[in-house]
Amino acid sequence: MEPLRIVFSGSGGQGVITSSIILAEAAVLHEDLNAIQSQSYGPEARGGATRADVIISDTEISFPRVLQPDVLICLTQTAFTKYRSILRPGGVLVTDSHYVKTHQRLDARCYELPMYDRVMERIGNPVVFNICMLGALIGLANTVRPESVENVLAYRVPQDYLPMNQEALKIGLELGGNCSPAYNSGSPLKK
Amino acid sequence: MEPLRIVFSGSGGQGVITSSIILAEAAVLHEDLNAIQSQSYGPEARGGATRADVIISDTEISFPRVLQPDVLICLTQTAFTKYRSILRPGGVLVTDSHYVKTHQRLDARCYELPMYDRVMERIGNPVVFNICMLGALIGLANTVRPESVENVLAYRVPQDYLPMNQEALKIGLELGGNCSPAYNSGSPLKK
Amino acid sequence: MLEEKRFVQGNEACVEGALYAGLDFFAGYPITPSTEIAEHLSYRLPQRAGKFIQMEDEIASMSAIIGASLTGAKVMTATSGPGFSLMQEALGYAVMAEIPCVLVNVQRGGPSTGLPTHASQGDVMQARWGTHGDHSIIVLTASNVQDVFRVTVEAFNLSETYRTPVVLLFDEVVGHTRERLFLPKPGEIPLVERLKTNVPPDVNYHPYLPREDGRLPMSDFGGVHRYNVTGLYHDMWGFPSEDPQTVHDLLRHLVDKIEEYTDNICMYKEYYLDDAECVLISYGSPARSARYLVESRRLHGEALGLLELQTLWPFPAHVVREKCRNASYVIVVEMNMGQVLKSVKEAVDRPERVFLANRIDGVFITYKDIGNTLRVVQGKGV
Amino acid sequence: MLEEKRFVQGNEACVEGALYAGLDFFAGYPITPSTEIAEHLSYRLPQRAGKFIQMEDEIASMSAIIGASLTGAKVMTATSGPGFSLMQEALGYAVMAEIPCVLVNVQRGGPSTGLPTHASQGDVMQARWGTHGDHSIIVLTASNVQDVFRVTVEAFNLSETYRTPVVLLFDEVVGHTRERLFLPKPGEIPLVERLKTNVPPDVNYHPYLPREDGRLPMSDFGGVHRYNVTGLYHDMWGFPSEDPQTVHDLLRHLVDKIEEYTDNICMYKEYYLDDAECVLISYGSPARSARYLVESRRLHGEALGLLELQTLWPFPAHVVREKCRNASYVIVVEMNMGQVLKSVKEAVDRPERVFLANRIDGVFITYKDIGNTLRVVQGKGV
Amino acid sequence: MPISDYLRERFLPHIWCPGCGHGTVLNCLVHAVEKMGLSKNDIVMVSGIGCSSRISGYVDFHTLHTMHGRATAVATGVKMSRPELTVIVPMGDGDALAIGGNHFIHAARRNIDMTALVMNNRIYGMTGGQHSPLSGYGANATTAPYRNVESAFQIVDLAIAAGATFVARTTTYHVRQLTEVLVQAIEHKGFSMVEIWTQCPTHFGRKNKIGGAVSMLDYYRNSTAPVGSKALEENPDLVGRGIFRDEDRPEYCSEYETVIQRAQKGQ
Amino acid sequence: MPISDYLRERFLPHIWCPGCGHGTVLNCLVHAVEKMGLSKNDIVMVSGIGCSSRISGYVDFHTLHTMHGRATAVATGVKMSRPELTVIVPMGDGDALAIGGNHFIHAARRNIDMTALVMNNRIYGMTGGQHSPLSGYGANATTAPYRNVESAFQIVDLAIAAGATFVARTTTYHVRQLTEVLVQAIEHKGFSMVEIWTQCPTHFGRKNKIGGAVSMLDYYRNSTAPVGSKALEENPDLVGRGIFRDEDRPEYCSEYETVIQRAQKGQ
Amino acid sequence: MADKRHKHSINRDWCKGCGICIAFCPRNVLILDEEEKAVAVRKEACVGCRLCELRCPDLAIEIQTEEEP
Amino acid sequence: MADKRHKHSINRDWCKGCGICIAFCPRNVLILDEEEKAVAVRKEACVGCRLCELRCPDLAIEIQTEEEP
Ligand SMILES: Cc1ncc(C[n+]2csc(CCOP(=O)(O)OP(=O)(O)O)c2C)c(N)n1
Ligand SMILES: Cc1ncc(C[n+]2csc(CCOP(=O)(O)OP(=O)(O)O)c2C)c(N)n1
Ligand code: SF4
Ligand code: SF4
Ligand code: SF4
Ligand code: SF4
Repeated sequence: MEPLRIVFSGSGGQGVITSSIILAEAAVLHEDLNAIQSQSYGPEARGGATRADVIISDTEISFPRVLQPDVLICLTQTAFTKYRSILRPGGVLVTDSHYVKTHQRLDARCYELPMYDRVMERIGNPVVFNICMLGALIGLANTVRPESVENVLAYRVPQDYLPMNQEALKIGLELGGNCSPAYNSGSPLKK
Repeated sequence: MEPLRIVFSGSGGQGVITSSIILAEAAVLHEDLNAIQSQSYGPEARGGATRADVIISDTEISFPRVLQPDVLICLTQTAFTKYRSILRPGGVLVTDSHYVKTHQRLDARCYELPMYDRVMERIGNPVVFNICMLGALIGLANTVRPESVENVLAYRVPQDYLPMNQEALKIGLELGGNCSPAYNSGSPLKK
Repeated sequence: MLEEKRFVQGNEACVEGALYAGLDFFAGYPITPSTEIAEHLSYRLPQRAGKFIQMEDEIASMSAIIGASLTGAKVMTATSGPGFSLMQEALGYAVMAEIPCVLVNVQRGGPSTGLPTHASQGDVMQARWGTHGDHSIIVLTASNVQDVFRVTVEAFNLSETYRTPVVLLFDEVVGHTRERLFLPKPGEIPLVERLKTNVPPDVNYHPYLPREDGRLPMSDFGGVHRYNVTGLYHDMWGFPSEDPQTVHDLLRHLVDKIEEYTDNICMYKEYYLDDAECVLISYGSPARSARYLVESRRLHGEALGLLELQTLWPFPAHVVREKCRNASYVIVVEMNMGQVLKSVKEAVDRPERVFLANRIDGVFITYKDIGNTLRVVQGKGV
Repeated sequence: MLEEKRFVQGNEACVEGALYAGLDFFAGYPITPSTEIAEHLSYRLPQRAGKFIQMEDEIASMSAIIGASLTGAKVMTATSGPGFSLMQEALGYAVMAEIPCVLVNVQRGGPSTGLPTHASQGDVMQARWGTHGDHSIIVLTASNVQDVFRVTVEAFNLSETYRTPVVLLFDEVVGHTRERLFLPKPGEIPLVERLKTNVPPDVNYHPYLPREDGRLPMSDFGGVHRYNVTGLYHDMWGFPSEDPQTVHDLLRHLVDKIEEYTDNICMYKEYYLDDAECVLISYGSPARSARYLVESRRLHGEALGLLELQTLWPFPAHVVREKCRNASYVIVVEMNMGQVLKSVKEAVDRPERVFLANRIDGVFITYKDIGNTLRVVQGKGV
Repeated sequence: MPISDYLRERFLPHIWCPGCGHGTVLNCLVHAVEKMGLSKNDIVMVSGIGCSSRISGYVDFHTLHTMHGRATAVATGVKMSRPELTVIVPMGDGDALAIGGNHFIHAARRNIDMTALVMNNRIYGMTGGQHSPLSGYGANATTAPYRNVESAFQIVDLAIAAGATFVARTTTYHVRQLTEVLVQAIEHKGFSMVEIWTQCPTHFGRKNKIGGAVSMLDYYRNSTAPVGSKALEENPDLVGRGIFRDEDRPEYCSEYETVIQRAQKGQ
Repeated sequence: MPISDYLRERFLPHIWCPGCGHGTVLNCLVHAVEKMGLSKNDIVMVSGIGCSSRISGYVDFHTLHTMHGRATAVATGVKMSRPELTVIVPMGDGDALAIGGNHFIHAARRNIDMTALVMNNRIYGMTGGQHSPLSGYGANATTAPYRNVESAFQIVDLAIAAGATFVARTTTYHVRQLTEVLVQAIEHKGFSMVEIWTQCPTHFGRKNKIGGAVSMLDYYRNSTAPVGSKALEENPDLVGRGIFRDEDRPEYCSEYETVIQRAQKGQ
Repeated sequence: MADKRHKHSINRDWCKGCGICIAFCPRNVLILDEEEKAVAVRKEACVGCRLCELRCPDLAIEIQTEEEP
Repeated sequence: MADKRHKHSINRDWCKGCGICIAFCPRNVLILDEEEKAVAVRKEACVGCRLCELRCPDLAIEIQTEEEP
């Protein structure tokens, strides 16, 4: 497997960092993959746009950061404006249609998914928005198996929140699984 | 003038350090001489034997310490035992007959002067013992003029103590001036 | 499965390494980017009846671990730049009184408050010279989560072996990056326990009389031997002394007991050095960028190699000289203005062939940055 | 007569030098062997409406002079080993915020409490590297009372010129020895006053925008320009910034503003160097023993010479290289384990010809000690 | 002058989290200064390190953002060097009383003329929620995962015992009282200390299940009562708000003037 | 055991000046320990730096002569690591309250079980007579040549405000009371503090024209009175001797045991 | 009171939507809009106590009070 | 009381002649000799209060009390 480089971006409260950790942990602990995760810290992480990098690979990972992501996820307009340019040509862009308007076209497969809206209408609680996004990602790109993420959720999420999270993951998987890019000027990712 | 190297030694309370400073200051401020003074510090200075080094010269003084004094002054037995050995062969040893018993002979001109006793009988206050010793030294060796020391005393000593100090200096000068060594196995110093 | 595999930050790996090594007592004060070490230990230590305390500041933290160590505990504190500066006086005390302890400094951008959340390696020289007076000290570092665990265990072993403070000098990237950690089984990595005196209760025990090999068997406070410990120069009883011979011998002992064992203390890794024309020398997270560069260039047949230092002090000069002997140029890769560069230049035969690839703007140095320097060094410009 | 001639200790000469330079504010905490500086200033400063305060510790002392300096005052603190270690964090703040101030460290035996009343020069490397993070700093020293006065005045001039803390690194012998001091008339030694901005009240003043020559005109707190000062990396307004370019430029500025002016900062004295086969390099009180040896050997026609350094940092490498070019051997004379020796070896063309004459037992090094080393170096044994 | 004239709008919005009480302190402080009609050139603000200490960046005074815990010591240098300036020293509870405790009690002992604001959120905000000497017994924090077993300082008592001559306490809910007390504290000649309860919803609120900013302010309202009020007497669980000490004692800088006089006569 | 068994006679006579009160404190301390019949192996003495702190060299306990001002912090590490040991922490007034003030108040706040002895000679003895935070207004010192303008800490009040649970004061004249109070302070579970007035004839006595050791002891006798005594009530110039606070509050190390229990249940 | 009008100028760039002004407004003048910014919807009810102005942690509210003509 | 005898053993190497024991002895038992060391000259007057033992800053005095035969 080629190393898969993902950048999650959004705003402080949206739980992007948590979802990046869950994904990488799923890969390392529940599949025989290697993964590395890092994130932005400090004041700029507080206001502005938070960013988390994840690399998943079946070999050792020396360089820990993502310079050109294969997959870029933007959950706010600020994040989109700040990071769009780093996406690898022909890579995958995932945005939330509620928060982000992607005006001009990019050289990429762009998915504008109604993740936030779907979560609000089907669950009504924004805290699991990030898990829905994770589901969508898994649906789109071959990262890890859904079960692996469910495993992580099982011990990371407080019992009473678990169903809500599993539901959100499912919604995401649907969104990601059976969706076609808003437009596609990029090269296919799934091999 | 050859640099004159003097070591004052005694116990904490005796004012050896003060007298060493007065001598050096007299040389520097009231005669056109150069002088340097240093002393022992710290715990060992507290108990045990205090030591002060003075070098008087009419040229620049680079090395600040005295390794082999031309003149060694010992005001306690401890000081005598500790420092006797460093006296330059043929140098001058000045001891106080009340405090120090110099048993075996040294290769030096040795003066055992009744400074303490004389001060007690003529003045009755031990605080000026060190000034008397200074007088004796000036009487013996050509260091500085008595007036120079008097000058220093004039601004260093509180008014009401001044007469007492001048008296002590006089006593010392007498003792030092018209005395002959207890024994003399050393070379003459006065030139 | 969770038993031996973990997905953790470097700071947590440091915690696991310390616990593996037998950490009993931790005192610290929060500071970015080292805080996670204190946070995890406040949770993990009491689980095994160990003690965690958050002190009023870093001076108190360093002081507290000194006290605890003398009772026989394995101790550690963790901090970053400003806190490390504040610990310098007490660090010197631990050197003088020969108290085993481990200090972690997860470096951030300095000087002063600097760049609290950014990557830097600006404290290398301070770790060696930060406290007043001549002395020697052991400083280790690592570039990934697994190695952080490993050198942390080693830090405790060395501090017990040589009765000296050992500094773990990590950086923000290593401390905060999450990756896979395999937890070795108990016993898998040998642990050095404190060397205790076998002098019987009523016989005179000389706490500061070194053995032939420079080691000093200890007796715990609270035990059968009562003695004095001081930061003043002291005799074999631990009682203050100003005797010149005693002073001379003690200072020589403090330095020689470490410098003479540089070989035993020296840890490093190497990649493709055998035939390397260009040797990269790096440590900490920048070594990852260097390694990435070396491996990708090797694919195109360029003879690059990497020497990754894990022991920074005492500086392994002989190893560096050896590995660089046949190199036509050497590039030191670090995130400061060339602090290890100095030592490398001192060590090698042809200092004029040594160059620096660095960043000082708080941004993690990439393989591209190193590649750019390499191009310049090769005379190809940017 | 008392007017221009004095008989004083080195510590008092430092006080007189500071007052001559225009000292307004001193904050300190007593510690042997620097205490006389505080004691004399507590007496002398208020006589001229200057301010003296004894703070609760050295950290507070260093902090207080930073605050006072920003109001436009010329400031100083004085300490020794342990206190100097405690000041390292605040020293770094003064470096980062570019605050003119003078720190005196009258060295004593270290590490730790060490030998409070004895001679040592063990803090040379600490003075350069004691605080965390990359930085540069100016460190001066002197060997006699007259020079102590002189370099103290110079310390204030340099701290104002380069807007940086300047460290005066004296030793116990120089600090405590009494000798003759000629007080120069006012104006005899030129004084550098603080460079003030001429930006008018209602125009934007950029406190941290360096001029071409790297200098930063200041505006006093309480004056017409209100701005921010911080120990974080900051922009031209003094407001915290994490922008990589801003960070890079600031750190380069902090280092270059000093390193690039090494020639202007470099002070030294030389004796008989023109034809010297053996060059002694020394500083502080040991330079007096070295000079005594040189002069007495010259009487017997031995071609010894002495280079006495007064600027220790930035290290005057070019001067050292020059002066040692024709020497068949070089002997560094210092009271530590060879801290300046390192820099000398880096500087000269043939490091293998550089030797060390030192003492580390708290006893003042004599011309005899140096003579013994010389004999060994000459292959004549002891 | 309009409030905005006391702010450095260039640097706003500030870095504090939504609902952080520190912003309210900033707000009331500028209102207080505006009320007093002080000239901005005569005010020096010296802060330490922490979220609270970032306050100095936003006010248009002479501002000095120093080191963690050292604000009062630096401020002592400023004040002693230029006694005519008004010195305000905002600090977090950790800044003032953990690492900075010693400088705090010594400034109080000297009764040097400055106003210390202890912005007490009972937690280390900047570093992400570790316990502080004010968290109190039973509190949760990232370094007290099994609940804190250290009892808290009584800041008011400590300041009084150390020698502070004006000592008060209030909260970010009681904004009128806060503004009023700030005016009096700044006007007081000598060392004045105001303990201000200020919410950290992000860390203290969340970890201790008090909820967000709004419910934390509710808590401030319900758990305090004015000094001397009947409510306070009757209900031991309530904490007093108001002024606990306001007395005259020779101020350090004025005292130092007498030193200068003696010294100059001495000549 | 004879008193001499508690001393390291090898290192005596001690370095203190003739008539220094510190020797009397040492004397009463060993008498107190002898009275209590404690085993020497169970006692750890942690001191800082100063003449006073040299006391640790002369007692035959586990002794730790640390850094200036850090004794209580180091002692905290010792005690927390081995709670069963008896920890005694002698400090000078400068050591405890100038540079060491912060560690002092925090140890008191935690109520960690140790006995702090503040050997108050109102001066820095070791460094030669500079003023300390206890010198008090008007005192002479080498760094207060025009008389000190700083007022002194009230150690007793400060210790109480900070949280100490046993607080007492006495002098080296009142050796029976001193010995008795030391016994109680050491027996107390929690942070106990004894302020001991101890004469420094060499510096404080000389500079302040009080005369030698004997007249300084006379002064101690005449200027103090037992707490609760009529004399004390009637004469405001007298200073109280005796116990000012003796109460029970959860001790830090015992509290930490509950943390360990919670943590281990947690698994 | 009714003879005064109060203008709420709310700086939307500074407002972080903490809800404090809303929760403690004695007359429920303010609400959060869908962008989570405070807006004064019941201006007429405002009594000009300025508590929202003083409490706002982001200094985002200013109340201008003008006399009725 | 008179039926007890009290022996003063005074360590002359430790005594620094500060005079405290002498000044505060209720029965003026002690004096300083010409070497400035304390000696008990009026042993018989000693009531064995041991105050000199406890006050001595140099721990130089020990009082042994034995019953009269
Ligand atoms: C010497 C030093 N130690 C530690 C830190 C890390 N640090 C920064 S702010 C802070 C405490 C913040 O808490 P507080 O003072 O209560 O202010 P708040 O952030 O809660 O407003 C700490 C420990 C530092 N910057 N410097
Ligand atoms: C960090 C540090 N600062 C200063 C000193 C110097 N110093 C040693 S003891 C002392 C104070 C002594 O006074 P005190 O604590 O009251 O004890 P005393 O000597 O009077 O018994 C000082 C300032 C030091 N050793 N370490
Ligand atoms: S972390 Fe807490 S204190 Fe800091 S800004 Fe956020 S709410 Fe305020
Ligand atoms: S200087 Fe003072 S405190 Fe120190 S030993 Fe002498 S009398 Fe005692
Ligand atoms: S209080 Fe201020 S920040 Fe909060 S919602 Fe109202 S206007 Fe916005
Ligand atoms: S009290 Fe002790 S030291 Fe003083 S004179 Fe008496 S025996 Fe000697």
